[in-house]
Amino acid sequence: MNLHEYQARDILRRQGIPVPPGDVAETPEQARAIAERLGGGVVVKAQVHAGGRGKAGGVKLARNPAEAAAHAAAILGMTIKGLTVRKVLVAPAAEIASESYVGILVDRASQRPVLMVSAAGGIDIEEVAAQAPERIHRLAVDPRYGLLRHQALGLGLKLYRDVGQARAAADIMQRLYAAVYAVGASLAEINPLATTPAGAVTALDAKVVIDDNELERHPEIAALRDSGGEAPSEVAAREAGLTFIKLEGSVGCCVNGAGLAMATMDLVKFYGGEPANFLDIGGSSNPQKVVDALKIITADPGVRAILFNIFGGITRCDDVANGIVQATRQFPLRVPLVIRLTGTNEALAVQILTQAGFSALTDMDEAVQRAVAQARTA
Amino acid sequence: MNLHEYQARDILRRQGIPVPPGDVAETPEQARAIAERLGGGVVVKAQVHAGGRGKAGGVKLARNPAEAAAHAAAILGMTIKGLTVRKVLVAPAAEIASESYVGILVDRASQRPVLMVSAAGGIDIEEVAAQAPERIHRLAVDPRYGLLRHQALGLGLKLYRDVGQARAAADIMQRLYAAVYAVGASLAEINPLATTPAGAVTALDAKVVIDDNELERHPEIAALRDSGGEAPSEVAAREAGLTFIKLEGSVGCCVNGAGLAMATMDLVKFYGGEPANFLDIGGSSNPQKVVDALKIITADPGVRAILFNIFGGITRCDDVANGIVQATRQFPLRVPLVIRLTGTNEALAVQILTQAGFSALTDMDEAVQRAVAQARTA
Amino acid sequence: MSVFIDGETRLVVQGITGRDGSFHSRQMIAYGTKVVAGVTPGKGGQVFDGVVPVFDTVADAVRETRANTSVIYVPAAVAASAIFEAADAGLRLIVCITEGIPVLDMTRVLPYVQERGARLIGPNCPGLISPARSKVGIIPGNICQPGRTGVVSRSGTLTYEIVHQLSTHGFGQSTCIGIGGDPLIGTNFIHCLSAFQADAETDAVVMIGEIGGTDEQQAADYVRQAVTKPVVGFIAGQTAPPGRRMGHAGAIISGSSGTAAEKMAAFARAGIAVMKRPADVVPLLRERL
Amino acid sequence: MSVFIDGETRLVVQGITGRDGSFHSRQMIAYGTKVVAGVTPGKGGQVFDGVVPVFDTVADAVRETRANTSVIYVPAAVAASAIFEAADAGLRLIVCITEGIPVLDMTRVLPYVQERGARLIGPNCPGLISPARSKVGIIPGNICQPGRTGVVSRSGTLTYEIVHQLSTHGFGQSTCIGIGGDPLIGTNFIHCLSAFQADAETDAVVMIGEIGGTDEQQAADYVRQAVTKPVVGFIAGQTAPPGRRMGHAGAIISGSSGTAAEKMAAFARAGIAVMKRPADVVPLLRERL
Repeated sequence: MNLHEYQARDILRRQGIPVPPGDVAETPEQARAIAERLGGGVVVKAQVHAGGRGKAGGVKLARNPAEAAAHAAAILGMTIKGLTVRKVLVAPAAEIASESYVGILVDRASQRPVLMVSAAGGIDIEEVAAQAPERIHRLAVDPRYGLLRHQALGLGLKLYRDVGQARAAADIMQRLYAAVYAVGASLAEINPLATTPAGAVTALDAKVVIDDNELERHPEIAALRDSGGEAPSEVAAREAGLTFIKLEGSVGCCVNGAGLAMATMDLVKFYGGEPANFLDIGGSSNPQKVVDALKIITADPGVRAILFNIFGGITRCDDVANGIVQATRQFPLRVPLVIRLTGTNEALAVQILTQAGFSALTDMDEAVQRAVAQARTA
Repeated sequence: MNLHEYQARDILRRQGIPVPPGDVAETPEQARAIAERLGGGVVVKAQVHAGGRGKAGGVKLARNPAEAAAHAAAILGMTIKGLTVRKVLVAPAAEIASESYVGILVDRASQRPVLMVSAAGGIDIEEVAAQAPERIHRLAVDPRYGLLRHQALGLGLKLYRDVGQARAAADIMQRLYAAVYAVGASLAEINPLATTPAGAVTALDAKVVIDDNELERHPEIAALRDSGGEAPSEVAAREAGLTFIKLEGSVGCCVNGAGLAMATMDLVKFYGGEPANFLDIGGSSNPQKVVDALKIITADPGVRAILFNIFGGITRCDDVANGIVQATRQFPLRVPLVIRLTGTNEALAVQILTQAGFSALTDMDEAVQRAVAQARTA
Repeated sequence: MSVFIDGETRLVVQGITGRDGSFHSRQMIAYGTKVVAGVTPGKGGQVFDGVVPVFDTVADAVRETRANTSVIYVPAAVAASAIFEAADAGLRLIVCITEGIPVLDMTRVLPYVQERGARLIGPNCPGLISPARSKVGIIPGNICQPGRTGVVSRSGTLTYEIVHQLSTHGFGQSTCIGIGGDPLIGTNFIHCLSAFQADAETDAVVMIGEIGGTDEQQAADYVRQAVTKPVVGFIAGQTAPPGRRMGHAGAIISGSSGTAAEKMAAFARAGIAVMKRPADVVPLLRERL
Repeated sequence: MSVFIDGETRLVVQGITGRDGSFHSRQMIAYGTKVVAGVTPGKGGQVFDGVVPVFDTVADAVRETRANTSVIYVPAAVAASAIFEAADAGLRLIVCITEGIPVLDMTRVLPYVQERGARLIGPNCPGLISPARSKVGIIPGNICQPGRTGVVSRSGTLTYEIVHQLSTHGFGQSTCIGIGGDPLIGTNFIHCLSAFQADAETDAVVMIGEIGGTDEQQAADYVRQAVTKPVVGFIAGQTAPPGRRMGHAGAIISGSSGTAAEKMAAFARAGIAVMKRPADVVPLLRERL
């Protein structure tokens, strides 16, 4: 789960990391009030889960509260990469002496949280990694000991010659590491970690991504979810306990298991079609999930055919068959349906489907080919 | 540093451990007010750094606020093992269904914090250890991982058959472990860990000892020190940066280094004398420390002779000699002084002492024998 | 011989009285697995289905039944604790089926397991099966056949699909291992490839990967250096968009890394026969054997 | 040969620019110790006394100077961090002079050092000296003489007192080791006894213990089982009252355990000659050699 910048700043601040003041506004009036409180120039930043906010016109400098309100009015309601801006962060327009990067993510290869720092901050770290990898310093932290003081200081000295600033940065790194475990983050970044003209080290912009698996144990973090930033079909799928990703093709896919779902999409493409979505109904085979899945797929106007690909292991084929029948009683399917079922309770499933007027295939390739053909002719 | 029960309860409560209500009182009126607020019967407990409070009459049950005030009046000002009671804890007189013991201390052999639990709670755990050691369950916690959930639950199941109570106890153990590291405790005990008739598990009495070396990093804990519970000479020594322990003999000892100080005391005893104190002036050799040391030793009316035993390594003998001379100018020594000095700048020290009218020995045995003899004849 | 499990496997089921644990315990018992104990705190002393003694702790279960392997079906919130407990009790093999364990939990679990010399398979995996010998986990026994092909996969149902192809065309399996779809797992492709290479009863290996991470690339390097047996490989997720998690926590293309194309190319460079679709597995195996 | 340090010891001083660090660095250099580097964060690039290069980190110092041993003189609040850093930089021997490190810090430091295969001496110790070869720490060089007696002690000045007795009566020392007065230390009596037993240049060992803990009792067991060289022992604290910390954090009699009487009895049972007073060391050694 992605957090907005203002939410990430709050988390860092609670861990004792120096973050400039600032607050979030949902109206121009609120933006004006915050700017008045802060005094001086401010920056108004769109809070939206998309990169390239600046280029899209979602970040603007304001010299006074009136300008802040005007910028907020322009930015609020703006669409950036398909997402509507509903909140802006209003923060002081800080003078910056230098910009560094500090980030922590869980690294698959070392199986540890990895701290990355670079004196080349303020720009996309992926760009630095591509163009000047030697400017990124990495440390795989041993989670049994946490980020040790001397390790953080060693990295701090890569960022700053001044030992006081290096120590301040090291302290921020140790607090950022603590924050990762405290909130269950899979990524926590400060970019830029800025120095002010007076020499203070401060977290100017922050990004935190929460591991979805942590949300149950961190209800206060789960409450930060902003569904406004997601496709409505994906919100509906999550609420139904389905894993769904909207794509641009015409073959709606409904599969059990993530690996098989990807392989099904790949096979659609292999046979010349385009998948309309990734959809995993999961291991358990509740008929209601099938109903919800069909509801979400059929709501996509791009879908021209629907393909079920079920390999019954824990998932019982009869449950899936029952779900399909229930769904077609509740709402009309406006597109052809191709069903492939094999495995647990296959015979029973075929019987249920046949009685309801559907036919079922057992071979995955055959089913995919047929669905692709029907999507093309439909 | 020992904490009072009421201070230990506060620490546990802040870690989320269930602790019954209650508060500390310094006057009978305060005790009455607390009892009124709590309602029902209360227990009034002397807050003093001494065991056997109950036997000494320092713990009394009160049926109502008036009785609580009366008991507080009796206990406040009472002397238990030489210490004057200045505070009482007023807490509800809880009904108890069962009593267990939970304690954590740092174990030298395993070099780890060791969790000890016993279903035989409410009594001195040393007694249980002596009489029924099989009733104590121990776990050396790996500090790299902390106390793990399954480990705590395994011990919880040794205390309670009911899995809900075992889980509650396990949760308390994990929080107690966290408390140890949070406050820098060398010992943290809950005794008894009690169950109420309704089945709740609660920390009825607590003991926390802080590692003195942690006080610098935990000023909020250092502020809890109650110097009223210590001998005034030891408070004065601590403030002067000296390590001093008052004993009952007649030979006052002033030594550099803890091991040599103990060996000096032992040698006093070997030659038929009794040491009046342990005193280590430490490694650095500030003359002022010597002055402070002499002030503290001479304040002890039991002292009949003073023995300096200095082996100059880092400690410079001339610094010690200068300290002795300065001290004797500031206040009269009413008892004989035997000085043994050897090592760094020994010759210079002898010269300083000789000029001031003192003589100095170089052999430890000879010096101790002479000091013992002078204490006897003085 | 088979890989990781065999007839000597003595299994303790953590969470045996739960919904998933009880269902799959019955399946494993029916398949012939020696399920010697179950664990549910507070239910020690009960007997599951009149057959399997239940204990409060894994340590108790090991002491009383000499279990040497554990399978975990407890909820995600306590699954890390269950792995810690299994490792602490001295079990040599720990199979964690549970999905949804926070990855930060795994950063602490994995060194703990390694320090004790135990092997963890999973989490978020279907477990493993050595057909006709032992089954630990949830792989449906009826789709498997005893034989000489080793199967290792990050996936669940996709594995079943491919195993089904193998079984119906006469390619039985020595062992099928689902290593799990999470970013941090206890046993990776290389561990399994090394075991299959050493296993006298395995002639060839089918390796089923997916997008995300670089495990398949490293496995390909390993195959080139150390595996002499034929390897056939598949990568799921050729059509997956970057930056979106495709169900599995580990199946996510980050930037330009972890794509199916990159992995298939690494396979090809290492001499691994690359399937274009699951149905290719049998023809490619026939070619290589 | 000597124990733990010798002419090959290349020393980095952590805290070289501090009050104690600079004083003792000069003493060590004067004694002939190869002080190859110093570390003080923020002072990298300076040169101590025109002779010893100073670095910001121990890793830098090791890379540039091939230091293999560290001695630590930093304040107690950062001493644990200094030990972590030394171990992380790959040093094989770490000598921590600093007094007052919280014991809970040591619970985390000790496994870290052990995992890296390093040896920690101390904390809260005077260090060690191999007379005429190398001195690491604060033991006054002038009281020592080269020779064939090994000395190991929990104490500081008491050690000097006894070493002084040895030197003035012709018993030189192979190595004198102060292991420190804290409850948790990196190197204990047994480690030192084992090294002295293995050292061809050591003929006898003097062991100086004190009240608190059971290290001396365990060392006595070890002597009985594994030490063939004569051992002479002393225990300080016969007159110490129970429950009071006698200066050293580790010197405290808890309940009935850790008393001097108990330790002296363990020594006697193990065949260790027990001194009644420091002056006994020379006659007892003469008896045994």
